[in-house]
Amino acid sequence: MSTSTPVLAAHGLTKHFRAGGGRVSGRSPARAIHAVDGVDLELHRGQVLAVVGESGSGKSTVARLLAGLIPITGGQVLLDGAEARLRGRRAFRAYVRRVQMIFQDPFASLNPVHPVRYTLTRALRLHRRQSSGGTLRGAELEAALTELLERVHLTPATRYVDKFPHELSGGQRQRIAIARALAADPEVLLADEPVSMLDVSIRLGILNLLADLRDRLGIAVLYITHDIASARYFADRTTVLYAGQVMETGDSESVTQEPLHPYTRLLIASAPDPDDLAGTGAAAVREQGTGGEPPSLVDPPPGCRFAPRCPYATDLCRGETPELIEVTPGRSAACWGYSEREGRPDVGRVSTDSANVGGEAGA
Amino acid sequence: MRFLLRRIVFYALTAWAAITINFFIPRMLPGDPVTALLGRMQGRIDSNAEHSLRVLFGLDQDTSMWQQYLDYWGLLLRGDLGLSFTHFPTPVADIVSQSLPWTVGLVGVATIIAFVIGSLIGTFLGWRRGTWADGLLPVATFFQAVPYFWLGLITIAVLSVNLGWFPSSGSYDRGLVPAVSGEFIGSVVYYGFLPALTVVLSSVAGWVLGMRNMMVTVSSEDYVTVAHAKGLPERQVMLGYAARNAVLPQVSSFALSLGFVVGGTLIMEMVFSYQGIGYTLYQAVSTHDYPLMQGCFLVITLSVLVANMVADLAYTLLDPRTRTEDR
Amino acid sequence: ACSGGGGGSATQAGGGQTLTVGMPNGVQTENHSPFATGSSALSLGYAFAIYEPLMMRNQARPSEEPKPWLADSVEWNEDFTEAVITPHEGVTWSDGEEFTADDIAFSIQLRKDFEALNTGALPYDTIETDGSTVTVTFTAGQFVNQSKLYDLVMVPEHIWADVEDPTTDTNPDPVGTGPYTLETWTPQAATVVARDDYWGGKPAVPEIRYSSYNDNNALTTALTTGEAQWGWTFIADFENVYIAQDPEHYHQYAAGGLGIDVLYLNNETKPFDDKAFRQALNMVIDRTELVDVATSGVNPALTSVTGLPLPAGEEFLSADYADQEYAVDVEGARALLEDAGYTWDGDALVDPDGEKVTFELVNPAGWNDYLTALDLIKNSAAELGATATVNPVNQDGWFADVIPGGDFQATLHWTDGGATPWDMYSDIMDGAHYKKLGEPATWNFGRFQNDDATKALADYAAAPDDATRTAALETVQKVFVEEVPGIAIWTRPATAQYSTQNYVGWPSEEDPYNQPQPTGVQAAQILMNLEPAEG
Amino acid sequence: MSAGVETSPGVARDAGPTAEEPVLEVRNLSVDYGFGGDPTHVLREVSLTLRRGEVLGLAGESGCGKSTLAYAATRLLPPPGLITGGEVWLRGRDGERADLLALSDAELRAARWRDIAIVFQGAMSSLNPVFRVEKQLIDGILAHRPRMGRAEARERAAELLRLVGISADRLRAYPHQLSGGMRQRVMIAMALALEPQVLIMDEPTTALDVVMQRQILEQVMELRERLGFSVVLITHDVSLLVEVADRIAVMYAGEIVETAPARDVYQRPRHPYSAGLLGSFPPLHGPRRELAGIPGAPPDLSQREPGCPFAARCPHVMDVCRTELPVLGRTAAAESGRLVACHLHTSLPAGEKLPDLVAR
Amino acid sequence: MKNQLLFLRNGKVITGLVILGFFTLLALVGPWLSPYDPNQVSDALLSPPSATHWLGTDHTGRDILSQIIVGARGVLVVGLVAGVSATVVGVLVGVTAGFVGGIGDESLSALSNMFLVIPQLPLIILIAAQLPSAGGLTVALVIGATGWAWGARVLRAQTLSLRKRDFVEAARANGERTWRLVLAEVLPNLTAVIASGFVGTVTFAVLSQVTLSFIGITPVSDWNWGTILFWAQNNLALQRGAWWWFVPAGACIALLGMALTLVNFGIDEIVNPRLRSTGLHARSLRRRGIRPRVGFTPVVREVRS
Ligand SMILES: Nc1ncnc2c1ncn2[C@@H]1O[C@H](COP(=O)(O)OP(=O)(O)OP(=O)(O)O)[C@@H](O)[C@H]1O
Ligand SMILES: Nc1ncnc2c1ncn2[C@@H]1O[C@H](COP(=O)(O)OP(=O)(O)OP(=O)(O)O)[C@@H](O)[C@H]1O
Ligand SMILES: [Mg+2]
Ligand SMILES: [Mg+2]
Repeated sequence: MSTSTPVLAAHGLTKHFRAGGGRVSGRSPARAIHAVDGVDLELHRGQVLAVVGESGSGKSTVARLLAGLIPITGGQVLLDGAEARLRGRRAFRAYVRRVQMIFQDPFASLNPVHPVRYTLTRALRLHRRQSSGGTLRGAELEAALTELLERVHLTPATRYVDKFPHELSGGQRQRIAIARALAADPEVLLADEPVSMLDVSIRLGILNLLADLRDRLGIAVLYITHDIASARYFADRTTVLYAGQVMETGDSESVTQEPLHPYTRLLIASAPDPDDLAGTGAAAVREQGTGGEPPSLVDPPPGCRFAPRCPYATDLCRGETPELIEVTPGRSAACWGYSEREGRPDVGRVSTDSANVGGEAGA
Repeated sequence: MRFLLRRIVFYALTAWAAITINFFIPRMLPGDPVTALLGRMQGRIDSNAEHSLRVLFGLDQDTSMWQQYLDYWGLLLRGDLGLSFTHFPTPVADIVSQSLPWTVGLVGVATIIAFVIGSLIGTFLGWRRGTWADGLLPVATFFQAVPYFWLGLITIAVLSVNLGWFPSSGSYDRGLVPAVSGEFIGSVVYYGFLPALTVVLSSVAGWVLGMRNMMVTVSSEDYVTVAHAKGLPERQVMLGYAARNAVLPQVSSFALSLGFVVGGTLIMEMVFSYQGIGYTLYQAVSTHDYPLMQGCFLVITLSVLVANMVADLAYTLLDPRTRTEDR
Repeated sequence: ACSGGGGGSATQAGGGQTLTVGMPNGVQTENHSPFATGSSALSLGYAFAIYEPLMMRNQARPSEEPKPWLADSVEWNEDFTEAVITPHEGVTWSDGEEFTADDIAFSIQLRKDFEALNTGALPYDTIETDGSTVTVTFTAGQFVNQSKLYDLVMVPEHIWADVEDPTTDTNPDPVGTGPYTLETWTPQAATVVARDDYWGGKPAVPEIRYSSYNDNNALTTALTTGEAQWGWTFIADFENVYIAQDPEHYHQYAAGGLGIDVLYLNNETKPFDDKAFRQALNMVIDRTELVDVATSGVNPALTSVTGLPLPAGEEFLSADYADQEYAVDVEGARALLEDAGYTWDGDALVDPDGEKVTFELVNPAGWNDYLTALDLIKNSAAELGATATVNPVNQDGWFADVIPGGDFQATLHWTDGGATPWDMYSDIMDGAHYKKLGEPATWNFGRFQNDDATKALADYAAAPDDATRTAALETVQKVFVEEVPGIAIWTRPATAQYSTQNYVGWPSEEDPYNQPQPTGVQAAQILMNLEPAEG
Repeated sequence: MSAGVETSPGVARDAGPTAEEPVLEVRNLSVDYGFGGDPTHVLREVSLTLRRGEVLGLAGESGCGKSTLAYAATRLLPPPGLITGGEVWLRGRDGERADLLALSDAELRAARWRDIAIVFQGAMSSLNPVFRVEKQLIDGILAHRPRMGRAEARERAAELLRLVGISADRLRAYPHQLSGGMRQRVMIAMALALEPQVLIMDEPTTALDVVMQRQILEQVMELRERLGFSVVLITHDVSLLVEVADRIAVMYAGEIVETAPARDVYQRPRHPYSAGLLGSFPPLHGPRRELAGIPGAPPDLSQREPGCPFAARCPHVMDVCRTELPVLGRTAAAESGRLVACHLHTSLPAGEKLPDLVAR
Repeated sequence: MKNQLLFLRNGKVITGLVILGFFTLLALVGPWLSPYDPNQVSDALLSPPSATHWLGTDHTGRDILSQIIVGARGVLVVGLVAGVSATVVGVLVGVTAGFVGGIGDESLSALSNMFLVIPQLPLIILIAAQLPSAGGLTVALVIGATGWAWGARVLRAQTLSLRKRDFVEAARANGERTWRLVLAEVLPNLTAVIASGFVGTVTFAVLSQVTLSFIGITPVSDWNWGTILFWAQNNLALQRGAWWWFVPAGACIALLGMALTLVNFGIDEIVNPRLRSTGLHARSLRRRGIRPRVGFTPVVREVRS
């Protein structure tokens, strides 16, 4: 594990939405959606952190909190170890210059009425200065534009600058969205499911591009997805989110190959796997017997939020919320099964990868 | 039921605003009922009598606007709308209650007929779009754009004066005294037919167009395709699935369009010499009969509000989503 | 009287047809008061079938002696400050009570006690009865106001004495001396039926329905289709629109009184502060064309240069002007202007100060005949080289600000009728009405000031003898003709349409026994004069 | 248009272990979008066979015409869709074969749902928001079994819900009161109401997360085993198909480029596009491998060029590919149950060793 | 933006635009085109259409064709001014409400709902009748001041959905200021909606103005088509059989209204692509005998040769 200060970190990040759309100035403050509850994250330069979890687990909310788009209910966001200042336009702009976000849906994140040139020019003018100090314009702007498009492999740039979003393919649009984020020369890219709306064949191009940016420019990337296989492939570390809480975190390979938390196991077992000739994945899911649905975020169950669906759950799980417990160096799980507590559940060692059963995970 | 509660607060607010606007508008602007009245009498009143009229109408005392406003509220709460200037000394409430039922009856029936017919035609056009039925659209737009009074007057000229099929004015045979008798009701229907027809003719097009558009949108919704896929009879798909959902926005705009409808009424009543509230308002406006003006406007607004509430209620019944909105 | 009864169908009672009277007065509210302006009784006119006046004037021939009606006679003293009224014998109220001198005294006392009821603004002093006659005194001579006393309708003391506030009472159960009693009332129509015990005999029309229409058009339609048989409304091109529908039965009769319509000229602002220009404009206006185009020939054209409508004003005509008639004389007018120092710049008239002559003609929008007339006057002015524009204004604004404040250059307005030309001339040019520009004036809107005329008008009203009056009127007419305080445009007749399909005996050109309108005290006389048509 | 059956190239009689008589046979189906002068030819003579009890996976990237195929086969394609040719033979429960495209409206309406039911791509929005679940379940049943009483139908509806693992008390719920997964299951229950021969599922789980997806698919497969219907499962998630489908048909640009048993497709894709597709998603397990991806973008369907639509992106492109449209046919090796539309394989002399396209 | 101009290919829209263009031309150069001064009285009283007076004359012999030509300006100017002012207010209120959300939204939408519920024509009459001189412009402003609510409501709903769109969020994440988000990101996406609201308001304004003129609430001195009808009605045109006095003006109003509605159709079709895709080729389909149907895709075998 790198010991350098993370460029962006979150401690105890919490976000509660008012229930019922929050538009009514109602007198029922108690009703809140606990979208994100005490999440810790660290983003390091030149590393990709994947956040996986099922729909509604709070992944996007985390990203938007980190991007400063919605106010934080609790916890801190640290930029270079110092508390990030988001209040005020100047501070906010200084912040977004370093932390940029890519939205999930390339079809929605570009304004259909503006050509590529407008979208990128705005980003450039907002964040870059001319060498002489003034607002970027003229030839210098043009050069920056070209350079930006080339960075996302949209060459020749002239073919794309004057196109409208609807004239571009999904992959091209997503590249424009990335280019916009890169215009600020950010140190952190928050990519909220950047490929989920894209086709399998295009996905790869975008992921490779992100990996390339990480490697070439040393950008820290937060990669949000619910496709756990792509997390394995692409991310250095992976954090598993469930119902707004971190369930497990560790390096991607071991999280995907030897999941510790029962939820991670469920997730991995559920993922379709063509190599799983024996159907062990399906069998595992059946064995886990985890019917049921994610918990209500308005009244989250006390204790471990996964307890209602967890086959191993004990009274301890149902009564007390587990902290993240470091199981092996660099790997932790929020499961009582890895604690020394009385009445802890026996989560055993369910591995879904027959080829990799030998890997050990200290219990 | 938060939804309804919110609506009720809104209605209360609107009612308050209407009442206040209603009070201030006529008073903030220049003009004087007595001179207007004298003018209307065109020499029948000696000009020396002007002063006596002022005394009569209580226009000579200088109470502050605020005091008048408070008094106004006090009276309103007691159901007292004041005395009409022009029909002095008849209470405004009497005039209003004499004319309101006619408007509500005629316009209500005509509007509902127009809504139903328009929605049915619109359903059909939307369902059969791309066929000859689309040819009806230009006709609809034309009728939508025809000035109401023009339509009314031409109808009178043709159906009433030339062909003599319908009476040209009045709300029932002038020889009859209102009573719950077949003869009287028949007469009301007979006299109301032409005005109702023109109201329907001129407003039906709007519903047709609105409903058609909604049908086009709704019939490409997945659940309509599913209904087809389920092999349901076409009529059931068209009415039960597509029209049933397409009518929802229509209902809410029906509520909001009532304001426009009432505007149309005013003209209709003028053209057909119908004894409704719209014409009374117009008369009051042209004679600066403040109390009557206020009374009419207030009652019209409140009726529209009530109709809105009814439509809202209907909407809530039709659309289960609103019922549980914030449960 | 509102017994409701059989509900009434179109034809009933004694075989006679129901007579439908139409009025364009819009929605009515139930109010049978003969006092309250705007009450349905007054507005539709059935008040005058129920209540009757003291004396019946012939408004078509104002100079005729009034006929006795509820009063056998009204005797005035020398200086017209006292009137002695003798009631007619044998008159009963519709509830059977007898009509007495006390009722007369009470009715007049009501007007004195309640200023609001005194719409004629008569300066009552004392009202006394000595059993058989009533003596009314006034604080000023009432020569010119005689007719206002005659027109007062009588109400029964035994009912109205108990009325708390006669100004607001709606008189739910009207009791009068007239030939009819109220049968039913609806917002659309009031129906009255004939009395059996009417003092003047049983009326020929068994039932009259007073129908209210929302506007002139609706009433016109009703009249042309025969739905209504009596009414009055301005029908443009009435020959074709109305009479041609049934030339045999449909008639329109315009009874010229002494009222006229006048183009008030603002005597205190340019260009009408110059007598020469007023005269010149007066000379170029084509009154025949005005009448033909603007009123469809309904209003009789004025011929006498005195502005007096003929024949009604025949006997008041000053000998000096007896034969002088209006004639269009553009050349003369131009010559007159030239003499007064006017010049022409091309076509445009330039006044002695070197300014082009322009003026604005205003009248309320929608006053169709007036506006059309203004348009024609504009054209006439153009013949002099003066540029006029017609500006229709808001009716209420016109009533409230334009007219009383004198905020106009020229505008059309009517004058009162009355039994003598005094009203007419006084309304146009009486210095007694003079107010500074901007202050509200009741008459003399043009701010005309001529001491001779003012004095002559005062003399006329107060004079004890005819000779003085004649002399005063001559002076007035002289000033009117020479100074042109305003331009008389046309007679303002009392017009009505009626159908002889069912009933005959209406006032007409041949038999001008009164003016023909259904709303007014003359109604009782007309109704009693009707007879079933033959066949 | 007699049923002179087995002439179509799409029908392989000698298919593998599940070989049985086909329940659904799509022959040369062509579909245009747009009525005007330049319609988009979305489907070009597509042929497909579905056998009894089989799960046929239809894969291909977004926009290649998978949904169009499903909708067109049942004539549910919304305007401006237009079927311009082909036949869709369906063998009903009674054993009668009928061409859905030639049926009258009434006959088609009767066949729908009874013999062929669809779960739509947007299953979330497939339920009418203003009706209770119960009504929507029942009216489909009653439309086809008019003699069934209401109470009986209600009984059946409750039973159906239980079948998909939802308690019967949710019958009285409105759709918006159900979670996405429940709605999906209600749709499936509805589709099974009349025990159809064929169930077409168009991306039934894309909107759901993997856990839910797994649950629902498990359930369908289990029901299929119990009730014996055939399934057409449409998705662009090949790894999912490989896992659940018996056979896979890979579509590209409005054409089927390869059909074969699922394992075969996965292990030995014969069409370069299939190979590219399989090389585009990372494996969750096993060794990390280099992912190849497919360069370029799919062709514009409204401006078709002659030749193979994949030619522009194909790493194995030959001259013939740019001029001649390959037809779906057996490979030179005559692999059982496999058809492919690629010059690489079809133009080879018989018996020649097929090039191995798998990057792994 | 070729796609946005696509609606020009629509026959309905073209018809609408042509009519609209014609009337606009009249409004611009009408006074020079008109054969007579519309106020010029002549001897030909109430004469039917003839070679000298193509649309006949009125009761004082004024040329009706000239009145209609000259009157076009009044109608269009009022429509335009009312449309513009109502649209401006509507956009301000609607977009603000939609964008700021919260209490601001609550009160603004309550306000616009209020204006929707209060009957508009009576309110306009009430106000117009009280103004000392209710000239065309005043009327236009009154109509504008009362007629913005519908547009505001629609815009609010649209803005509300746009505000949550990713591209607005994305621009915000990029550090754009709020006013720029509104002006550059949200507003351009509303053009079609605004345009359609504008056209709708113009229609309403034209009809209101004509109605007000007709009932004589506003001065009848400025010529517009309502004024012509006012004179016609007051002079019993219909009773006198003077159809030429009554029909052309009414038809012009209806035509103008129809043109506006047709144009609105086109705009609607941009806003709602579903309307477009079906409307566009309906005719070519009919020619080929195809009936597009919901739920039963047409099968046309012979098409592909
Ligand atoms: N603005 C908001 N107001 C109220 N609730 C919200 C809001 N945004 C998100 N939520 C709720 O917060 C929870 C987490 O949402 P979030 O979008 O972060 O999930 P996610 O993990 O990104 O899901 P997905 O994979 O579907 O994108 C959800 O239950 C959602 O309903
Ligand atoms: N209404 C339409 N007009 C024109 N082209 C259309 C229309 N609808 C769909 N298409 C085109 O038809 C092609 C096939 O669409 P279809 O929905 O069948 O694809 P799909 O394979 O189901 O994609 P997805 O995986 O995204 O659902 C696409 O290229 C699409 O652009
Ligand atoms: Mg998300
Ligand atoms: Mg699809």
